[in-house]
Amino acid sequence: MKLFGLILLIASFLVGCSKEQNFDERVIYLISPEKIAGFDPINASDMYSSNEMGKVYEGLFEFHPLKRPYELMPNLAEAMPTVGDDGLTYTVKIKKGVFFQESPAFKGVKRELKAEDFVYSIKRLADPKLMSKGWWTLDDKLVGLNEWRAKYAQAEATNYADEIEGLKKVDDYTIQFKLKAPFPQFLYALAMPYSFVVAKEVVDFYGKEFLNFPVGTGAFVLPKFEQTNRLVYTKNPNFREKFYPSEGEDSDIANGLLADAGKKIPLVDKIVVDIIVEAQPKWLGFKRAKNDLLEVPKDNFQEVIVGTRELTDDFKSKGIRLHAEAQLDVTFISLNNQNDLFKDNKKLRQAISLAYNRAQANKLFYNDTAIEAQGVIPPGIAGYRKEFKNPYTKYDLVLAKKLLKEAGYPEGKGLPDLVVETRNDTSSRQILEQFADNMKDIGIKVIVGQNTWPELVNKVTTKRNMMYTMAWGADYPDAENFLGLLYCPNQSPGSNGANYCNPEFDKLYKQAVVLQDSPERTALYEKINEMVALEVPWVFSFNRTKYYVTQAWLKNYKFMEFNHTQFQYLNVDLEVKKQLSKKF
Amino acid sequence: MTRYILRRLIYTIPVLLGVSLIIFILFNLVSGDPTALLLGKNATAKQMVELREQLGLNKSLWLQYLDVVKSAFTFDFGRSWQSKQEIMHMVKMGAYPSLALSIPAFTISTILSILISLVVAFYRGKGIDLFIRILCIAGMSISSLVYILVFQWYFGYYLGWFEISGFEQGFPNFVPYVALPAIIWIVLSLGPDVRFFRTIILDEIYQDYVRTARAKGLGEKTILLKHVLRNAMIPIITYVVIQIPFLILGALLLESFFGIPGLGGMTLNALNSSDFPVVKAMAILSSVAYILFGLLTDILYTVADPRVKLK
Amino acid sequence: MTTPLLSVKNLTVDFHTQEGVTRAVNNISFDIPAGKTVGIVGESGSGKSVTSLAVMGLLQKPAGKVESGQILFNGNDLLLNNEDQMRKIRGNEISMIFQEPMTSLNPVFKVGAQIAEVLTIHKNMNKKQAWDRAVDLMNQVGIPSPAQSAHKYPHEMSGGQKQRVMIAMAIANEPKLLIADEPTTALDVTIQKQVIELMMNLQQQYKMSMMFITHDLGVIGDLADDVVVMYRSNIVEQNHVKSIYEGAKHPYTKGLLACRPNLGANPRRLLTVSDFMNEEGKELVVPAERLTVYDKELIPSHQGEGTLLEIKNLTTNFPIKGGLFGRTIDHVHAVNDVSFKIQKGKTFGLVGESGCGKTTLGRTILRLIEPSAGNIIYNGQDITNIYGEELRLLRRKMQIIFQDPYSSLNPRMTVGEILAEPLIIHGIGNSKAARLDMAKELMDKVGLKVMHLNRYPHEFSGGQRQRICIARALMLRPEFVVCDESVSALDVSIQAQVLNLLLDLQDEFKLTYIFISHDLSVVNFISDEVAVMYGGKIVEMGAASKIYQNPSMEYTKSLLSAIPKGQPKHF
Amino acid sequence: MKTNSLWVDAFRRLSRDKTAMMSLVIVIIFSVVAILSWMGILSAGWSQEVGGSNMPPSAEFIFGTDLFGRSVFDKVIHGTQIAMSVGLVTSLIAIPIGVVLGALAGYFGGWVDDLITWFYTTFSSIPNIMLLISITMILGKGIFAVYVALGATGWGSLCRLIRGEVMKHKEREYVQAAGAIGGGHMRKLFIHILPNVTHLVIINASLQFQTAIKSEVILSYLGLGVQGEPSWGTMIDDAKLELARGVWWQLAASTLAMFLIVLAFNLLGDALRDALDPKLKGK
Repeated sequence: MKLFGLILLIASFLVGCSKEQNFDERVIYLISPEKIAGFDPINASDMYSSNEMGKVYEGLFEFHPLKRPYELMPNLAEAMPTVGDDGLTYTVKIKKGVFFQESPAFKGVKRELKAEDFVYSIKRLADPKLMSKGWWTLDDKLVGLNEWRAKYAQAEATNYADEIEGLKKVDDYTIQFKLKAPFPQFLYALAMPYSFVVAKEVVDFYGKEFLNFPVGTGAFVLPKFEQTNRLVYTKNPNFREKFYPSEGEDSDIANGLLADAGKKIPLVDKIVVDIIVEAQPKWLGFKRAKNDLLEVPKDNFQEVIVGTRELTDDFKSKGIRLHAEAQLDVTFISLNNQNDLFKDNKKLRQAISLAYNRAQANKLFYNDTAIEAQGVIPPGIAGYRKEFKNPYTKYDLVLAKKLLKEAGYPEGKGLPDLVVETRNDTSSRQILEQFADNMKDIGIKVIVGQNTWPELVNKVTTKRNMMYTMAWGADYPDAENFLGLLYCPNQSPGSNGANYCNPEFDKLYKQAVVLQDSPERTALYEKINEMVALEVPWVFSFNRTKYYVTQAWLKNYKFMEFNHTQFQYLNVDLEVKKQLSKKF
Repeated sequence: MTRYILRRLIYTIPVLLGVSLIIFILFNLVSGDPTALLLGKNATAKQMVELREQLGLNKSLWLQYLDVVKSAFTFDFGRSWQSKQEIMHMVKMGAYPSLALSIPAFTISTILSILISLVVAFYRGKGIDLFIRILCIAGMSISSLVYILVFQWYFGYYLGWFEISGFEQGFPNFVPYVALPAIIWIVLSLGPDVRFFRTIILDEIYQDYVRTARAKGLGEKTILLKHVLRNAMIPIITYVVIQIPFLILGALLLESFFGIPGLGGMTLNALNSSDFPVVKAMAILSSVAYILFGLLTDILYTVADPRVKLK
Repeated sequence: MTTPLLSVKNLTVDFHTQEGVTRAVNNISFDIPAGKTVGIVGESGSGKSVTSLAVMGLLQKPAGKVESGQILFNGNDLLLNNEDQMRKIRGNEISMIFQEPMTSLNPVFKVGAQIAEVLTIHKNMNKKQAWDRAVDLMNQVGIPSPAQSAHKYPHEMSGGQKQRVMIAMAIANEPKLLIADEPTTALDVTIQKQVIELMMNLQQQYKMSMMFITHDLGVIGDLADDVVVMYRSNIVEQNHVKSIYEGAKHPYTKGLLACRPNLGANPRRLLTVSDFMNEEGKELVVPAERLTVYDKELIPSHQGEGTLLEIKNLTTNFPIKGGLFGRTIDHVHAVNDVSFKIQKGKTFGLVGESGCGKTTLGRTILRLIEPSAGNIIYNGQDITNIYGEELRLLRRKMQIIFQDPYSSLNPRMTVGEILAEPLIIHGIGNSKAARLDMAKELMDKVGLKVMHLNRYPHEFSGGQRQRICIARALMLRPEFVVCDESVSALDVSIQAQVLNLLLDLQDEFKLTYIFISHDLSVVNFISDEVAVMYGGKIVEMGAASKIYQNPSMEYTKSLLSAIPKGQPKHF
Repeated sequence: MKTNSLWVDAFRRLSRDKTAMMSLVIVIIFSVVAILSWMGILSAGWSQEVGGSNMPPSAEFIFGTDLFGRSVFDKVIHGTQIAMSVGLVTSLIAIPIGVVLGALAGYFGGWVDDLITWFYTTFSSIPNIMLLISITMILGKGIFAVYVALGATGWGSLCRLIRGEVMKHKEREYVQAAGAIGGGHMRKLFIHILPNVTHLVIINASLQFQTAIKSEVILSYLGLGVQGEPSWGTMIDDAKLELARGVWWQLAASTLAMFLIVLAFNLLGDALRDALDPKLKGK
């Protein structure tokens, strides 16, 4: 009886607690599926913290929210930079009259953005004391920066007053970068959150607590990061004159994405971000209209989608829209190419690849929505050729067995058990269980090793692995970001975890990466990609597709791979929300 | 008494040394090199070397252990390697949701279990006693994970009665979020608690003084609620209080399933990302709590049992 | 004749357990007239306590069940009352005192509150009134400074005081009937006497009837009007106390009266129930020579043959820990500067009340507890500081028999294993069979059936277990045995048998005993020399007959005067 | 002459207890299944694809099939093998440690006691989950790590229990008597005292066994469990993703199997306590 009474009490309390909807304020409700560590741009290494930082901080350049393929446009920069004849000197003019958000660090003075703030911010990225996760973007790129970093590596404190030749303010509104060697991806690096601009006074004022007090120039304000599960951003009242773009792709007009063209942004009053890690609650929240944008959890796929592109009627009736986009990523099972088994045994690698039933995996784990990867470069990035079909990524057990025999292990005889390392979550385990199952068919025994993330990272960086699984997402839309994964000098502990070394590949790679974007470079990328694909340094798995659903009232959303600057353009249609809210 | 407390507090020293040692050894064996992880997917070898030095991982093991010991006694745990946040602040932030879940759940489940076991003891040997005993044992025989999965799916997802995940600061905002995990918590603890309390109470019921109380003409209910319960409180206090330090760590599984940003999740996260300063802090804080609550148990004894004198 | 206050008619009680049904009380009938005391006597398991619990309606449910009969209280059958009605009677019209004062009080409540509680339940008193009355009652039962003592918790009181609190609680509502279930058995002899006197006074004062349950006929004599003797669930005899003492009819009663040693002269071997009655309950004729009283001094085997053991200034301390790090800050002198000698072949009796240090002394002599100072000289050898092998060899000569026959045998070993173990330790006997033969021989000697060799201790009665303990002690053929309260836990009739056995063995094996006991009459019976211990010291020592007849110390006198005379005095 | 040791008595009492006997039968059945599975007689084909993906229970597959079309029934059988071995080996590790340390501490007291008390206080003051995770990480994943981790963290309470009991028994007269006849420390401790606390060990073992089985599930959820073969833990863990899709049979089957064996051990533990603990005799 008592227990029952208690339950009643709790239940009644819950009913009393459910919140009333407010239709006067323009609020966007978003989800972040991972915890946010802090708001220091130089540590914005993952997509989710980048997304949060992008609401408060800004950089010199940003990706155009509508144009595809992805195209950079000036943000805090006045225009795209002028590049010197040597191709090494970049001069950037910045906008005038841009102010930082209010902060006690400025002692009541309106603080204007100056060129030296960029110099300071990029020096922070290089500061050896701060150990930024983004240092690689400028490592060995700017003249004098590495030397400056090395100079203070052992010192007590870093001196920011030193002049650096490759990183100079010309005047208050002009910055000049000088590269050591041609680096065509440089502007991408400047568009990444790592080089978002911060103010020295704020950093000094808060010291180590700086990461909880974001003060940027961006469209939204978050006075203090409380490390809770909910972040509430409010519109920056002093935001500069920045307008919604008026050009895009052809389809954008039909999709209503240009309805707000030319309006001053931001278009909403508030953005609320809830941090929810588990899939089910997020999904339920979306179905109850508690959030406006969500990636469809794979387990709820059937509930939402008919075929591959069509929403179910239930969802359609609520005005919900589906955004299905191929991601710029590749998943693979890396083979340790320095392991004696795989090193000089291309046929073994090929046999394993051929025995992997990708169609089955696609069905079981990706609802048939992923694309079977043919090589290193994913679709959507120059260097990927749709026509190219890798002969070793088909499912062909006969050929696999034949190659295995030629590799010296007929029916797997003589081959030791292969251990494939992965993370310790359920999906990773299941994916590899299926892989192991496939390998059994040609007589190879595969053991699945589950690891915590640090363990896996250690096994990779110290080369103590036979195989491991990994997914690589693009940092910027350039094939260099992918091909580098197989470049010999990048081998572990670098990003070439497969420890693949192929002199011919390395030679071509070095040629390609210094070229500016051009048909010639694309051709070279294609050549490298297809060459290395046949070598099977990895078992290529998939290029995944992401499915997002948005509520009817969320306006101006278009899928973006590099979406940290996207949120300032979003809008909400309160009328629609009010009408539809009855349906939820 | 003061002397006893003082002595017990001094006893924390060897225990903390032991805890630091175990944690240090385990961690050194476990984690290997955390730098690759901390620097992200594009880390360079050089940067890893630099970071190792900065984190003090180049020092001799002995000096590294001394650092651990130092932080164990100063409670200065520094900053998390992962989030760079100050650890004591993280602990404070995590303690709120953890306690928001664990305190009500623990209190309710303890009181409820005592009530039920009193009822069961009153009807000992009768049908209801047998029924509840079997219910308890059956309840204990199902994995806690199954409860979480099924309750979350059925009450949260299928019926939609509760928030499935998340947390909001402040009462009563958090209530909808902690309600379901708290109910699961209560269901999970009722079985073992009732069983334990029942045994304790029955042990007391057969004592001589209960016979005296009956001979006085006291009613069975008075005997149970006054004489027996008061004596049974002594073992019950031990059982209950000793759980408290682990409450502070939160209910790890519940927190992770219900997205409650508590200390349990924080610890698990730290373990999963080799965030040694956080692991160290949590181990040391919880062992200090363990010792302090052990001391509290002893002090409560003297309140519950006049025979106990602390010397 | 008026109706008796309590009248038990044809009462039969059974216990239903998993093992089957046991009859605890078989068709008994007796009366307790108003204002009189009826003693119920019997050995443990005879059904006397069950009878009292049946009267109180406190039989353990659901096992204990009244099968038939009536319990008329003031003419009403208590067995027909429901629980509520019984509750109004309990503690009000009938109250009860239990054997164990240590556990019968609730340890977590103040004694004043526990007394007051019985008043608030039955007398509608408020807390204040009840408390005041409780203090008053405590004064009546002779608890010093009652107003302060009422605030004490049970553990802060001595055993005697606790029993007084129990009495205060029982008489609080001036009950018509007071049931006392062995109220003095757990108490020291001097306290025992005071408590009995108190109860007698209170009975007079409040004109209560009393049902006094005991295993010791000696206690009954002083206070009972009538006696009911119970044996194996039946009443075998009931009569006025005088008639019982002067002309017991049933052989069991005769045996009970005869088996208790008195302070004067005793037969050479004590008479036991089995002298009067065989297993089937048939009366036997006691041979005349068994009744002959003898004078110890004249028996040749008890002549001294030189000193076997000499104790010089022996002191045993127990440390008191304290301070921040649990250092020893002080000592309790459990044994304080004790010296004496024991002659070969003699029995040295050690008497004193609990806590006087006699047990510690016995164990120190055997080096089971380390002495703090002084010397133990055994057969001319100083054994105070020997260790290891030497000490182990000494164990063959010195043995001990403990008090509690239940806890001194390892419950997981058979009798054979228990008896063979000393031989194994000392490498005696070259085969298992040889050792078992030796065990069998001794089992026969101590009066155990040889075929019980493979039985476990729990399958034996208390007396038989004590025989096992004796046999174990004698397996190594020692010269010297410490009997530490070895008969105290036994019923009087069994006690007599074991005492006889010890004497028989002493004659046969030429043993020297230290006999430790709180029971002066037993010590008197068995010892040649007696030492009285008090507060860790020997206060008086000398030949048994001298001490008992002419005690010189006040303490010894009070001890002696406290012994129940075993004779009804008020008639 | 029929004689009854306390053990025989206890067993007789136990054999009269119907629930205890039922539990014992369940334990025996599970053990036999585990052994047969270990010998490869049962469930050898758990890894075979026998039907479609996620087929609900039917006459052909009484517990349905899993994501890969494997028979859930076979997986449950194989899981029985894992669970029973985890229970057994864990107990075999934890119980000797707990008994020996507890006995030494309780018997010798003094600095030995101080040291051992310090050791288990230190151990038990660190949250179990930290130790479990660390140990499994050190040993690498797999069933061996599960054994060691659960074994190494499971001895604390038994150690404390045995320590207390041995302390009590040390003062008993039968131990004094053993000393009086010349028995040394080892004889007193191992021949006299330990057999008298064995019943506690047996009761504790039945609890240890089922705790280990339950812990395996938690470890599997954390990805630290058995690798490469099905256990009840991994099956329940799978259900986390499957339940939303309406795939309930894998969860139900493994939960049912676990429920039966843990229930049996719980009931058996209770019955053993009643039968073996003399303190509760007659209650």
